[in-house]
Amino acid sequence: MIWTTLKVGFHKLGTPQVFYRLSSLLPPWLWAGFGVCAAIGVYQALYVVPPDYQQGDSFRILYVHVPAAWQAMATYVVMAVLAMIALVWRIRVAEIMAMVSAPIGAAMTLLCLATGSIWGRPMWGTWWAWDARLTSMLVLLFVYLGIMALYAAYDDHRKGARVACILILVGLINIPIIHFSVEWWTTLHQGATIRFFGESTMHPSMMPPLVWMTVAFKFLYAAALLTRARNELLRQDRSRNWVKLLMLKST
Amino acid sequence: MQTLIEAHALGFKRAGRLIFTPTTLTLHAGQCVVVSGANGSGKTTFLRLLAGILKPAAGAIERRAGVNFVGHQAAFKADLSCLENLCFQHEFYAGRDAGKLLVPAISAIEALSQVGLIKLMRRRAGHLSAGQKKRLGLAGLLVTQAPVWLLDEPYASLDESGAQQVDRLIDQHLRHGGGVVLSTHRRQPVLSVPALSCPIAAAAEAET
Amino acid sequence: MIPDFNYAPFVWSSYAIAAAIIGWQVVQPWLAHRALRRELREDHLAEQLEQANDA
Amino acid sequence: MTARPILALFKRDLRLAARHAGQSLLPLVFLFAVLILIPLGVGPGPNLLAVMAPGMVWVAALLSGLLALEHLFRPDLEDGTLEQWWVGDTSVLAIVMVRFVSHWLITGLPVILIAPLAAQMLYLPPHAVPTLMLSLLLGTALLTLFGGLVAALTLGTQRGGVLLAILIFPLIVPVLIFGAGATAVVADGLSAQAHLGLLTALLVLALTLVPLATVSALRLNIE
Repeated sequence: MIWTTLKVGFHKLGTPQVFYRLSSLLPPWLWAGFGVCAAIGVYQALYVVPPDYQQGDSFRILYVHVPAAWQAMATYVVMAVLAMIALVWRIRVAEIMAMVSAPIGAAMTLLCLATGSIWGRPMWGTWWAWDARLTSMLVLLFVYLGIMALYAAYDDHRKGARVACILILVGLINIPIIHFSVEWWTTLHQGATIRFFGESTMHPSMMPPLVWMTVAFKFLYAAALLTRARNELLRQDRSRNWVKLLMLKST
Repeated sequence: MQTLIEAHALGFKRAGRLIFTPTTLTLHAGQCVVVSGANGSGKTTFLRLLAGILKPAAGAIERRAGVNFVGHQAAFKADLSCLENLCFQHEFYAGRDAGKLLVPAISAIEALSQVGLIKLMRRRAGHLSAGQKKRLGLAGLLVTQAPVWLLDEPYASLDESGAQQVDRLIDQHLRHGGGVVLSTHRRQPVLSVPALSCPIAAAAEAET
Repeated sequence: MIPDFNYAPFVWSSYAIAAAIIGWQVVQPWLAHRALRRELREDHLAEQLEQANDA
Repeated sequence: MTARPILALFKRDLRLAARHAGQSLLPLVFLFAVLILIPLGVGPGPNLLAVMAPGMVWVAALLSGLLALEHLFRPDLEDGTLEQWWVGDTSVLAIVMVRFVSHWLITGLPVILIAPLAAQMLYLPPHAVPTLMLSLLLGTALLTLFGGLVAALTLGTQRGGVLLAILIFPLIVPVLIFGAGATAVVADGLSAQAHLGLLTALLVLALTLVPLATVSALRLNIE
């Protein structure tokens, strides 16, 4: 019984009007969640945590750089799952959500590259190094841009979305390959110092702001995803009556 | 009756050979001239010579008023919406100082509603059907104040109501003191003022 | 109130870039929504103009 | 001949470029693709890359410029707007100049603005970056002018792409030599007055002659 209600719910979620209501109700809470967590995280990162004995205060960039990196990769995974659903079950909402995730993922990747490059300047003496992690992150940015460009190139948004979803899946396979192929270079980038599972070499007192900021970025992604998806849905259905009634009524 | 265009023994050479016997045409205000001739006899080339797109290989032409040419393809950017295309058209020809019509140019939205394209205002010109593109070309004429209209196959891909609309617009233009030169195949213009004819004959073989 | 960090320019520029990029994620949907609403309203007016012409 | 038609054309070109941003940013993305491939191909060693940096940035900039030349006049020919340039008394020379300026702004300027980032990725010594940007300023303008002329010449052929690349090759060789030379010389600490001077002379020559030639080439090809 539960399975059937779940299945019906899953498919009902796909109808535009239902999704529209959902993507109108949730975002305010998600934006609020983001605001709270980010405020706490930034406060702790800048005011509470003592400076690092080696890096001084420049390590505080970690609280923006690392969550952005994690979010960039997490967004791609979520996008790939959405793309899979969109391709297999042809659910339009999944297509929209996948397409709308690309700009957010690209923004996170850009943020990661920018903050990493700024952090690298005092620490390694150079803005950029052809290092394994940096290069694969840069390639990830190009994959995101490619997906956005491919989707934008099609006038027929359903076909464009399907084509871009295939590119997403291709990218999903390609990214670990790139990561390991560039791994063999002498890597300047520090090893994985933050391991949730293994023993983390970071001082425990530095941990809380990172947790807050990571959660904040998750809220950010969810809120931005649903808000953008709602806009894209309205844009695609703008010639339909339900959109016209909605948009003109609530002036 | 003010003369708008005076073309004397106009000819054009392609690969060194005259395409049609040099033709003379004088267009006065309030006149509509139908350029007639077999397929491929050079009607379009003649119109493009009048418009100034092609340099005449023979004869001379004197334009005493602004000209507007609508070819087979309505000249619009496919990526811009109908409204944007018309606004550009108005802006681009607004700078023209050669003799203007007395009637002020109407706004883009006004022009679109006159040719029945108002609902497609926001749609990209590339997504229009052939008939709709032709109507957009006509709307382009309304938006500029060029006294002389040079229309190549204005009735092509238009249904009967569209063709009647073209006739109405031409009538209105003639009443405002404009002049029209058009080429057409089957559908002859039905106007209040009878249209004159300007035959285009194939070039005599001897002429090189 | 503003703590003085060593490497301050690097830290503050990083946070500024973060604020800018995250800010854009907040602002962009709002702008897009407003633009779409304006466009739909214009189309609505155009249709009314159309009915007025036909009537 | 008032300025209103020229402004209208300029605004339309920019609006069109914004409308399909993917296509207008293609040169920029291609530039980065080439710049990423070089270290992947050659190896990440900073000193090796520093030696190659001026030449590589310049070759990448010129090749990416070639991609955009196809969209200079061909779209206008295909949708019938090109012949409208001669209807009416707006001088076609002015229209062609506007098209060159808007094309340079869309494809050339971003390459110049992104050059410092590209130079940094190839470890170009920082003091050479201003010269790189200045030489690229002249180079991209020259590329737009020569490219425009060749695009107008090959307008009559169906797929001008290949022919365009071959025809423009001899025209961009001096631009590459002086441009990359200027940056390399400055990277070694010498002055690049000679290179930049010659490049500017070439630009002035092109600015006067190329638009005229382009107008007649266009008129030939719209028959």
